[in-house]
Formats: sequence, C-alpha cells, structure tokens
Amino acid sequence: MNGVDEELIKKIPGLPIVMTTAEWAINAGRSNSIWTLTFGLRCCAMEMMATGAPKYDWARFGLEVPSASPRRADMMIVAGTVTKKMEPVIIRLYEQMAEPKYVIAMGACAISGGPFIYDSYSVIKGADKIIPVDIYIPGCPPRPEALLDGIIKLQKKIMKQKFRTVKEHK
Amino acid sequence: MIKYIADIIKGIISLMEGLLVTLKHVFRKPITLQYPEQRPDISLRFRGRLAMPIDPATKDNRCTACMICVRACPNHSIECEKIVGEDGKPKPKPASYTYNMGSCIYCNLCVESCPFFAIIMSDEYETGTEDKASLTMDLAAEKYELKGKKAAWWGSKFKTEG
Amino acid sequence: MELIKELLYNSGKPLGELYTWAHGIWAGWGAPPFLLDLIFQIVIGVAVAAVVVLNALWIIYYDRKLSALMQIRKGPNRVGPLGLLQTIADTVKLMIKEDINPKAVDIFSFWIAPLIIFIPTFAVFLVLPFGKGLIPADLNIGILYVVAITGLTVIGILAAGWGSNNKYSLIGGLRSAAQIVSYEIPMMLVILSIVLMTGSMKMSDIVAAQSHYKWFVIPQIIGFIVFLIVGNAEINRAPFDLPEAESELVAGFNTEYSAMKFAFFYLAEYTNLFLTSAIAATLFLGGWEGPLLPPIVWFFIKTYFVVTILMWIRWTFPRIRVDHLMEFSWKYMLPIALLNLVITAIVIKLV
Amino acid sequence: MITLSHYIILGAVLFAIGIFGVITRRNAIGILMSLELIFNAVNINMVAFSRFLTPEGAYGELFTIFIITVAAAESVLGLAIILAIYRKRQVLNADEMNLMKW
Amino acid sequence: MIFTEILDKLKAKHEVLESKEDLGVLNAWVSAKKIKEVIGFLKNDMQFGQLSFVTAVDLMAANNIEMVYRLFSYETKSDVVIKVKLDRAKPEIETITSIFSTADWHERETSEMFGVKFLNHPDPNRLLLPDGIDMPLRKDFKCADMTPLPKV
Amino acid sequence: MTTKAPFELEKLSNDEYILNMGPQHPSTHGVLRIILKLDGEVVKDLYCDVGYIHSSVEKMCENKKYEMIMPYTDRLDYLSAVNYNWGYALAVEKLMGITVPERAEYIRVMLAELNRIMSHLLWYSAYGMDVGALTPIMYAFREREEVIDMIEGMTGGRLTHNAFRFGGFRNDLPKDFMDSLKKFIGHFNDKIDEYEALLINNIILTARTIGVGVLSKETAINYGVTGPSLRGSNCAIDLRKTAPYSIYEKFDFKACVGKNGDTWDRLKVRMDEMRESTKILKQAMEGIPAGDIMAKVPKIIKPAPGEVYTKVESARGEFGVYIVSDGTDKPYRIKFRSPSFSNLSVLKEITIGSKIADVVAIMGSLDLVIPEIDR
Amino acid sequence: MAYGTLLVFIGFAVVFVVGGVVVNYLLMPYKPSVAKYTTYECGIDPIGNAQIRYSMRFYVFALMYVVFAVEAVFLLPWAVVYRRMTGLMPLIEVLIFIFILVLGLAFAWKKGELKWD
Amino acid sequence: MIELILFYAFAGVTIFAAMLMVLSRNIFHSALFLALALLGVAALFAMMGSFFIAGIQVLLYIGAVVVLTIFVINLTKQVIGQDVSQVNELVLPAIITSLLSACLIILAVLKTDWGTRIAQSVAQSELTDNTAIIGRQLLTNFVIPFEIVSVLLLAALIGAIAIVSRDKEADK
Repeated sequence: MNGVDEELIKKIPGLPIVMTTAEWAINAGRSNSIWTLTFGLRCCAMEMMATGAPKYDWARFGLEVPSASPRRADMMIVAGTVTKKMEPVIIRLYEQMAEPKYVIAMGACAISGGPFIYDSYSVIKGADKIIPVDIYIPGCPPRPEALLDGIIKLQKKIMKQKFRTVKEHK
Repeated sequence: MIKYIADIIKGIISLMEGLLVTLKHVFRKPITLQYPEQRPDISLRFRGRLAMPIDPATKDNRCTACMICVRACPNHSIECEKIVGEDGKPKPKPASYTYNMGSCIYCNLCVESCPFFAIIMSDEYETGTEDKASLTMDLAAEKYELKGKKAAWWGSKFKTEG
Repeated sequence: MELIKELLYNSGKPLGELYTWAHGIWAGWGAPPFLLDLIFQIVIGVAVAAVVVLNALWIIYYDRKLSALMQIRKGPNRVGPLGLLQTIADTVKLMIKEDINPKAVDIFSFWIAPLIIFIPTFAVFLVLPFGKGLIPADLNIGILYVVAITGLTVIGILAAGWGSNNKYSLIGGLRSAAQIVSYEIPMMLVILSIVLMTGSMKMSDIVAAQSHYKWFVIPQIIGFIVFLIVGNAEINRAPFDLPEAESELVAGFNTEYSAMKFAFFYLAEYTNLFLTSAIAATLFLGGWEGPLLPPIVWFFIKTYFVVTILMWIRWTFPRIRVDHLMEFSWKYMLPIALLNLVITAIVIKLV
Repeated sequence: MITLSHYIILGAVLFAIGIFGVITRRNAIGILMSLELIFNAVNINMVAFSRFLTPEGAYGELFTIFIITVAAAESVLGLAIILAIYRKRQVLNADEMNLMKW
Repeated sequence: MIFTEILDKLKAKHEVLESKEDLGVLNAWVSAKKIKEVIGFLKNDMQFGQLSFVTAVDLMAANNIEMVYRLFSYETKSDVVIKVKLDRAKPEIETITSIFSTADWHERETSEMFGVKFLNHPDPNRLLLPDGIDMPLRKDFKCADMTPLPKV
Repeated sequence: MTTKAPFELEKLSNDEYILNMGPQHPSTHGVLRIILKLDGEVVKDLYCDVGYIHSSVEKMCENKKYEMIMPYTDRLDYLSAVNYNWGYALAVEKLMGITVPERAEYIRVMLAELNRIMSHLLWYSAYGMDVGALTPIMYAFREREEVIDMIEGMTGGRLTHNAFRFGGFRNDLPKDFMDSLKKFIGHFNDKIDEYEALLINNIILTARTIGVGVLSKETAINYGVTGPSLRGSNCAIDLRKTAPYSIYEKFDFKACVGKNGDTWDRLKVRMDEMRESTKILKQAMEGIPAGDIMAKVPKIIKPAPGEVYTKVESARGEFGVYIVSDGTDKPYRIKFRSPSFSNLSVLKEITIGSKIADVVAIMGSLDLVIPEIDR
Repeated sequence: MAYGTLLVFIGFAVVFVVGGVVVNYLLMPYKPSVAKYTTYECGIDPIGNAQIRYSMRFYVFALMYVVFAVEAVFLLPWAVVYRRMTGLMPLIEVLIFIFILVLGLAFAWKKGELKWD
Repeated sequence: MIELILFYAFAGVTIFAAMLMVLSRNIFHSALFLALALLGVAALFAMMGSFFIAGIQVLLYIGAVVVLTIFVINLTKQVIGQDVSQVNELVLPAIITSLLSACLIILAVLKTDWGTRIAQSVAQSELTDNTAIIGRQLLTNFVIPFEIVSVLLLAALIGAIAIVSRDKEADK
C-alpha cells in the first residue's frame, strides 16, 4: 500500500499540482501537531518538562497533547540513558506507535551513551542502535531552547516528507 | 449531620481558594519566551558546545596540543593529534582536534584544565541535527569565531594570560 | 435587510414560512411531500454537522487558549494567526495517522464503540434550542430524550473498554460507566425540578417558562450548582476524569485507539462538553433569551459562559479518587438533589 | 396503513425469538437477556393495544411502564444472583447451576 | 560515643576478629557466622537504629570479598562499620533482613553485584541488573559491550 | 540469582489480578516498574522492579580519576545535583584532609538550599500531575526557572551543575546573584502560599491523602527511610541538624516534621521545608563573608589508602558516599548510598490495602528519582 | 417529522464516523509488524489475561442506578402534570413514593455499600 | 406509505438484532445486539406515538438494564476470542416450541376481528404526547400500583444488596 505510482500521477494533467498541494497540507498538519509520548528516562526528562512549562511552552508548537499511550503518539523523545534492561521496552513502545512516527534523541546519553559511553556494562551506546532516530540534540541535558530548536528542525524535516511513505528500519 | 454540612462548607471554601488562584493568574502576564523569535539572555558561565576560538589578533587558535584536556575529559570526547614536522618531531600545534559533541557531557573540566584558554564552552546550544556524523567535528579546522558576551570575556582572560 | 433581521431575531417564523412556501411549490409539481421533508431534514442535518465540527474545532482551541491563560503561558500560536489552525492541523494529522487494530481486540466491539459513542452526542443536537423556533426538532419529550440518548454513551464506553482487551481499558471503561451511571440520577432529579417548574419536557417550553428574565438559576441555584458538578462528571472531565486518569490508567478506555477512531472519542468528549453547557444554559440561564443581540448569539454566549466555568474547574482541581467519586455522588449529590426536588414541589404547591 | 395486526405479529415473532433464546442459551445472562426480549414483545402488544383501542386512557402504556419496572427489578435481582453464583462457583451455565448442590 | 567505647562494648559480648579506626570510625571485623547476632546486638542493645547501607568490596588481591555494614545511631550520633571477610570463590553469609528491613534491597543489590549469596533471604531475586550480566562490580568482570576508556 | 515473575498467575485467587505500572507510565517518574496485585481497586500486594536505568556508575567510577567523578554525581540525582556534588566533595575532602574556606562554605549552603527549593518545586509540580492537577506544574516551574537562572549564573549548568571543586569553587558568585536572590526570597513565600491554596489544601487532595499511606516512625527507620519522607512521620531527623556538616550549625532553622506520617504530612513537610530553606538563604545572604573561595589543594588528587563515608541531607534524604581508596588517583571502590533507594523499598509496606490511585499518590509523596535508585 | 429528523441525524452520525474512518484508511500509511499489534502494557509483555474480574462494587452502583432511574421515570409524568393538578394529594403521594426509596438509599448507606473498601 | 416502509425497517432491525442476539456466540455481542433490538422497539413505540414510552424504553432498558447486563458480563471473566458455543442441545425442541407459539399467536391475531374501534381510533396524524395522561392516571386511578412500585423497587434494592454483600462477607 505504500507509495503512489509516480509515473501515473505525472500522466494525468493537473494531478501533480493537486498532489503537491495535498502533500503540503498533510505535512503541515503533521508537523504542527506532534503529540509526544510521555516518557522520560533521565535528566533530559526534566528539561523536557521544562519545555512544556510556561517559560518555553511547547504547546505553541502544537505539542500540547502529551499522550501516555503510544497508539496516538507521533513522536518519541528518548530523553536519557537507554539501558539494556530498557531496550526491549523502548523497541516495543516504538513499534506500538502508529505511523508516521518520529524519534528525537535528546541528550548525550541517547545519542551515544554520553557519560556512559566507556566502561559501562549496562548502557546501550545510543538510541539509534535500536530505533531509527530523526533528530539528535546534543547537550547534557540540552537546554529547553535546544529541544525547541530540535522540534523546529523536525518540523522542517516532516515538511519534506512524501505522502504515505513510511520509514524503513530493521 | 452537622459534620456533614460542615464538610460541605469546608470543601467549598477550599475549592474556592483554588479557583481564586487560577483566576488571579488569568490577569497576570504570560511569562512565555517565544523561542525562535525571542531568545533568552543566557548567563556568561553557560556551557554550550566546546569551541576552539581563533584569536582575532593572530587569526589562529591557541591550542598547543598539550593533551591535558584530553586527559581531563571524563568520557574521552576529545581526541587530539599533534602536527608532525618535517623532522618527524611533533610540534606544539594540533593537526586535528576531534570533538565528539554527541558524547560530550558539558562538564567544563577540559576548559578548566587548559593552561592556555585555548578552548571554551561557547554559548551555542542550537546544535540539533539530523545527521549524527556531523556531531563529531574537528575544532582545529573549524576556525570558530567567538561572538557576544563570551567573546569579550574570553578576550579579557586572554589578555591577562597572554 | 429586513429578512436578515427577521431571520436573526425571529428565525423560527421565516423558516416556517419558507417551509410552507416550498411546500406549495412542491405540491404544484406534484412530487411526494415527504421528499421535501427529507430534503429539509438533510439540510438541517448538514447544518448541525457543520456546527458540531466547527464547534469542536473551536472549543478545543478555546480550551487550550484558556488553559494557557490560566497557566501564564501563550498556548498554540504558531499555526495560522494566533494558532487558530492548530486544531485543524490536529485533525489533518489524526486523519492520516495509521489506524492500529491490535491483535487481541474484539474487532466488533472495538470498531462499534466510537460509533456508539458518537451517535448519541450527535443526536442530542436534535433538541437544542439555538434560537426562537430554531430547534431542529422540538420533541415533546425534549429533556427526557436528552437524558435517555446520552445514556447510550455508557454502552459505547463499555464496549471500548471490553473490546480493547487491555486491562487499563477495561478498568477505565468500567470506572467510566459506573461514574456516568452514578451521576445520572442526581442529574435526572435536577432536571425533574425544572420540569416541575415548567410542567413540560419540551425544550421550547422550558425556555419560554423563563421568559422575561425569570431564569431558573435564581430559584434553582442549588440545582444549577448540582447540575454543573454532575454534568462535569457525566462527561468525564477533570476533576472527574478518572476513566482517562493518566497517572493511573495511562489513557483509560481509549488506550488502544489510534487515528480517526480516537479522533471521534476526542470529538465526542468536547462536543459533550458543549452539550452539557448548552443544556445548562437552556435549563437555567434562559436559553436564547437576552437583550439586543440575536437569540442564537445569546445562546452561544450563555453556553460558552458555562463552558468557561467547566474549563476553569478542570484546570484548577486535582483528580478525585474513584471511591470518593462514587460516595460523592450517592452521599452528597443525590440527597441534595432529592431535597431540592422535594422543596421545589412543596414550594410550588404552597405558593 | 399499519394496522394493529402488524404490531401484534411483530410482537409474536419477538416472543418466539425470546422463547428460543430462553430455551437454548446456556449462559444464565443470555437467558435473562432473552427474557428481556419476551418482555419487549409484550410491551409492543400493550402499547399497540393502548394506541389502537384505548388511546384516551393510556392503560396499555401504564402497564408497559409497570412491566419495564418489573423487568428492571427482575434483572437487578437476577443478575445479582447470577453474579453471586458465579463468584462462588465459577459457573455461568444455567445447566450447571444446581442450587441443591450448594 | 567514641570508637573505643563501642569496641569495648562489642568485644564484651561478641568475638571481634580485628578492629581499627578509620577517620574516627570503628571498623570491626567479625566472622560470617556471627553477623546476625552482632548486628542484632548493635541495633537492640547499642541503639544503632539506622543501617546506612550494606555493600561489599572486592579485594581481589587477598582473594576476599569484604562485606561492609554501616550503622548509625540517631541517639549517640556515632557510626560503626562491621566488616566480614568472605571467600571470593564461594561467598555466603546470613541475611540480616529480619533485623533491618532496609537490608533487603541492599543485600539483593550486593548479591547480584558481587555474587554474594545471602542465606535465607526472603526475596532472592535480581534487583537492578537484567539477565546476562553477573557480578559486574567484581574487579575481574568482563563484558562484551564494555569498551574500556582509552588510555591517553 | 534469578529473575522470576514476582507473582505467579496460577496462584492468584479468583478475585485477584495483576496490573502493571511502568516502565513507561506517566506517574512513575522515570522508568520504574511496579507490579500490582489487585482485588478490584484494592492493592493486595506490590512488587517494585527497578534497574531500568541502571547505568553502572559505581563500576565506571573505579576507572576514573577523582576529579572526573564529580560530573557523574550530578547525573545520579539531577534534581538536587548540588547536594550530590557536595556529598562527594565532602568525602574526598575528608579523605584528603582539606578544609574549605568559609566563603566557599556559605556559597555551598546557598547553592544547596536553592537546589533543595528547586527540587521540591519539581516534586510539587510532578505531584500535581500525579494527582491529576495540570496547573501546579506551570506555576511551580515559573519559580523553578528563576532558581535555575540563578544557579546557572553561578555554575553554568541548568541541571547538571558540576559546581563543586575539592576545596571550594572555581568561580566566585556572579555579580547579580545577590540581587536576584534577594528578589527571589522577597516573593517566594507568597508563592508557596499560593501553591498550598491551589493544591495542598484542596479538599479533593486532602481527602485523597490524609490517612493514606501511613508510615510509622519505626517502620520508616527500620527501612532506612530518610529525608522529608521520614520527617513526615514525626521524626525530627535532619542531617543538617542531627549530624551537621559544613556550617549548618550557624543557621537558625527547624527540621519540619509531620504528625501522623500519612501522605499529606509528607507533602506538608516539603512545603514547609521550602519556607525553611528561604530562611537559611536569607541568613546566608546576610552573613556571607568575603575571602577565598578555594583552599590549597594539591594538583593531583591522590588520597592515602583508607575509607570514608560522608553523608549530606539531599532533597530526598541521606545521600552518602562511601569511598575505598587504595592510594592511587582513582577510587578502589565507590558506593553511593542514595536516599530514594531506601525510600522506595518502603513503598510496599505502606501501600498494601489502599487503592490504585493511592499508589500514585503515595509514590509521589516519597519523591523518587529513579536514576538515583538504579545508579 | 421530528422523529424523521432524528433518523436523518443518526444517519448523518453514522456516515460521519464511517466516512471518517474510511478516509483514514484510504490515506494512512500502513506498515504492519508483529510488535505493533501486541497489547500495550507500559511497554512490556502483558501479564496474564486482560479479562480480569473487577470489583463487585461496580455492580452495586449499577443496580442502585437502575432502581433510582426507575424511580425518576415514575416521577417524570408526575412532574409534568403536577402544576395542573389541584389539591395536596399529588404531593403527598409522591412524598410517600420518594420516602420509600430514600429508605433504600438509607439502607445501602447504613450497610456500607456506598463506601468502597 | 412512508410509515409502512419505516415500520418494516424498524421491525426488520429489531428482529434481525434479536436473532443475532440469540444466535451470537459471544455473550458481549449478544448484549450489544440486545441494545439494538430494544432500540428498534423504542422506535416502534415512537411510531405509535408513545414518545414517553419510547424515551423510557431507551432510558431504562438500554441505559439501565442492558448496561447492568454488560457490567455483569464485564465482571465475569469472559475471554475475548474464546468462542464458546452458547447454545445447548435443546435447539430442535426450542425451534419447534417457538415456531409453534409464534404461529399460534399469528393465527389467532389474523382470525380475530378487531372490530370497528381500530378504524376510528388511531388517526395516525394526531399522535399526541400522552405523558400528561399517564401522569394523571398514575396519581389518580393507578395510585396504589404507583406506591407498590416503590415498595417493589425497595425490595429489589435490598434483596440485591443483601445478595451482593453476603457474597462480600463470604469472601472475607
């Protein structure tokens, strides 16, 4: 069901324009209504909360609705250290989210293991080892502004997305 | 019976107090900082990404590749290589200064250990990216120009030290 | 100009005239009259559907902005002017989100639940008196119809909870059903007091009985407060949002729902908020009555006044615990409502 | 033109379905639900009679209200008993509900 | 209470294998079999009401695992450290959960981290670690994904 | 050592069922997993499954120089990182025999108390979320941002300050610190009153918390519960009072205690503690002397063989650092005694018999930080 | 006429819901995987069956609801005609009616059924 | 004409739902179908002009009795996906019995001459609301049953609570 026959679309006059407009509208909807999975792991979770708090107010970006259930979450912010015990949980939560879904790796731990990159026997060295990550936000933890900046970057990325395509991952 | 009614009244009063607090806040000004348009006034000591600023006078960085910072880093986010001269002897200049922003924990220990103020935690924090590889950067090649508050501060340090 | 004025202030009459006029022409053509009725009804249906959708879009936005106002922040302001398109973006997003039917669910119950929940919500609009004569259908049993048809929601919630085959859903569904069921009684008793005062269950009669600013909110102030509390509980909003108690049951009975099916739950929730407020405005605040402005505007003003109160409550209070919730209904609300009813009856008889 | 017979025949069909359900259902709850169907068949008849024969007194409707009341009371008690038995003995099947064995 | 006082009282009742003062705190070594009595004595008779923590130290050179029990008294505001030397190959010791409930989790943690077996423990389950990682705090622990910190 | 299912499904009686809360659950404050055995709404038994964020800090620290460990203490408890820095710095200073200059001690106290306020504010907002009130978080974070700005101005970090150095500080207080502190102290007490009116005194919350999750003094001490959770049980044990470290003797404040040890008492203790912290801050602000901020410290930290245990009163209770030194520049063994670890272990004791919603309320009142439990 | 509108309304609601879901199905990206269709339980394998036996308390509230709903239904026609009827009889009859049911409420209250334990 | 179509539609829905209810293998689905059947009956009531009865049919039957039934289904362990045959071995006798009774009634109805009253009684256009009549009747002619109903309800309430709470005590 994925993807639309590109050649076919080009043949019908007017359709490409309609498709581009529709794509734009859909992407605009997607990018401005990113519901996050409420889920924090470590220090970064506090900055995530701070981003939701009045001073930074991520509701302005349409992230107002925190979704505890992965079924209707659009974005998972991996905010903190991913450990071996947590790995299956994160994979399962990611899988249970409905397409299209995005992942932000927030903070050093989620990007590469951060402080626990060496000598640690229980930390996964980066969330991208287990799930596909869209945006990496370095920092330990990143400032709320950095998270907002990451979200804006994600919105830009979504705007470039193709209609009905889904990300491939292992 | 009296307790029953008293409970109701007490409850109503406590609820009213709560409602009053929220009502009062309706008339207070929002404290929201509208981020991409408005930016926060970040304190001087804020630790953003590591940078190796170039000295405006010499247009070069001040790193001597002494490796102290590499040793001070708790999780080895910095790697440094010296320039090897024609005679095969290493020179006190970095050939490459690899900084892994993805694993840096912004603890400032490297900056504190540097005897030459060659590196500094800049106030740049909008470093989010789609591309993980771009998080590993060569600071020596980057030619970072420090701006704003930090630049003045660094410049003053620079003078006293230099 | 005259026509517009007439339509706004006395819309019932011109609509009726329009209807008879159309009927005349229709009969002239010799077409069966029920077809015209059907067309009229479909037009009404379309109009109400538009109201439902636009109102839901607006009310969600309003909720967000109001909460932002109380929480000293800005609220959505990046999509469209002042963030007005935020809810539209949400709708578009939900519409193209993947719909997941988990393996363990009971497909029939899982699919039918949004339908069962949405139909009553939509159907209640049938008797809402938007203005003078501007009632889609002025049923004889008006308010009984409202109570009866909203009661169907419980079945939808139970079906959603049971069909999801998820513990959180099941507990949430049962809690929700028990809650709605418990609060239905005080609500009916309050409504009974109103019926007692008007002697009719027709919505238009209820509004007419309050004409000349004899709003029932004065004699029935206790009833009004009880109705607000109970109404808030009926629609599962904070502080009575136990079924969706996030910190306990993740998302309650709609934990497993995604995309459009969830959107209907969401839509129903906010539409119910509007409905409860509209009914409160009709029963206690004199419905469409008001000076200067057209009746329909007054109706919406009053409704949104009640909506604002309910939202204010929502954004202030912590969640009540499930046993307190039940006790509150049976031990406080029911006796108070019953007392209110008896006093009303006695006063009517004696005065 | 709908006549009284229409309603009564419909009532008869519902009644028959209800009877079928009462006899064949294993589940005690199912039996109760089938009983509700029978009550409804009766109600249809009642209302139809009232509407067609004695519209001025609404006797049939009054009886319907009483029947609904009785049905409600019946299901309250019946379900309470079923629930009690179920919690004691983990059975829902009417065949296995043998009170003598208690 | 200064450490000599504690030591004297302790010695009067129980056998103390070895003792020393470390930064003003009494460290007393007792035998593994006696641990329950000693801790019980300290709690009930000497008002050491709080068990600060239970842990172990892997003394690889001496082929010992040393259990460390640290107690604190709210009344006399003094600390005491009770230590037990266990055989590294087969470390086993009686649990003190019945005396201090807090020891439950501390012992479970020590158990998975050092492989010490606590006899009669009410809940001998893993606490922190997932399956597949055993005794990580032993000095000779090796793990496939444990990249050592590069030497500079 | 085995991993087995905590409750066997077959052994459940007919009324009981198992409900899982976490690891991903809105109210477990991170990744704690709690398995509840329930009968209807009533909790029959409970099992905590921790370790979802176990990141092997203790092992890593064995391979790090003493200076490098400081940032890691931040990340144990990111809510009161300063106290954790302090506990660690205190341990090494004791091991090395370093005396800290008085001005540095004052700054430490100020930072620590600000940090305590910050932590309690976050607890307050999180508690609001737990019990379903969505507005407290917004108000509390307003003040929290103020405190964070102050601490950031001093240390450069918002959460992970890495503030302390052995022997004092690297930087003195910034110029505007005192002004903003004065301003903050000026209006903070009013805000606390507002918080109490909004949430703590609300009848819905009092009905939910009074008499729920009663923790008796004996149980608390037996389980090693410390901090506000212990003081809620009418037990005036505050390490700043009972075993004073640094210069806490100089300040006039009281250890806030509750009456019955129920959930509400624990909430109230934390609210009162914020007021007490403001008091300390006020005194510290007035009494801070001029002078050095750094003691003479050898360039390479290489303590003599031996062991040390120091404890500080963090926002959650007694945080202790146990270091075994073997004379090299790296600790031989380091153990962090974290308060939440013991505080969580008492959860089972006080939760059985209450309702599902109470689990959340009680857990919130213990103020848990999961990474600190798991380390 | 009025009830015809109701039918149209219900039809509209059905079309609305079904249409929404159909449009959703036409437009949505689709990517099945085994884990996606597992039951959500905080990110771990569900423990035991979801069809649990829940508290009996709920039944008590539901049955009380049924009883009181019947009562309210009997009061409705009374409320409608009350103003139009003369004499005190309607009032007294209904007071007796309500009183008998309040006895039921009092019984449940006394029995502790309204309290959750 | 239109009435006839509607009648058949509602009757069809009712009978269809009733059949499904009786035949469904899943007891929860049965309850949902029962709700649908009752809704159909309510629609028929409304068609006959008994709006009040239709209202209380929805309110009491669907809103209360069916909900109560679903509650009980939820309170017993009914496993999704476990399709238990809900039908016992008495299918054939049941079919015969029900068919016989239905035929009997239908025959009787068709044979009966309902007399002249029908023709004049329901002028279908004058379907007035009779809530007021019901109320008046309840308070005058039917006042004894009216009071007895409250006693009946009290008895049901007390009885059910007694059953449930005895069960609760037995649990302890």
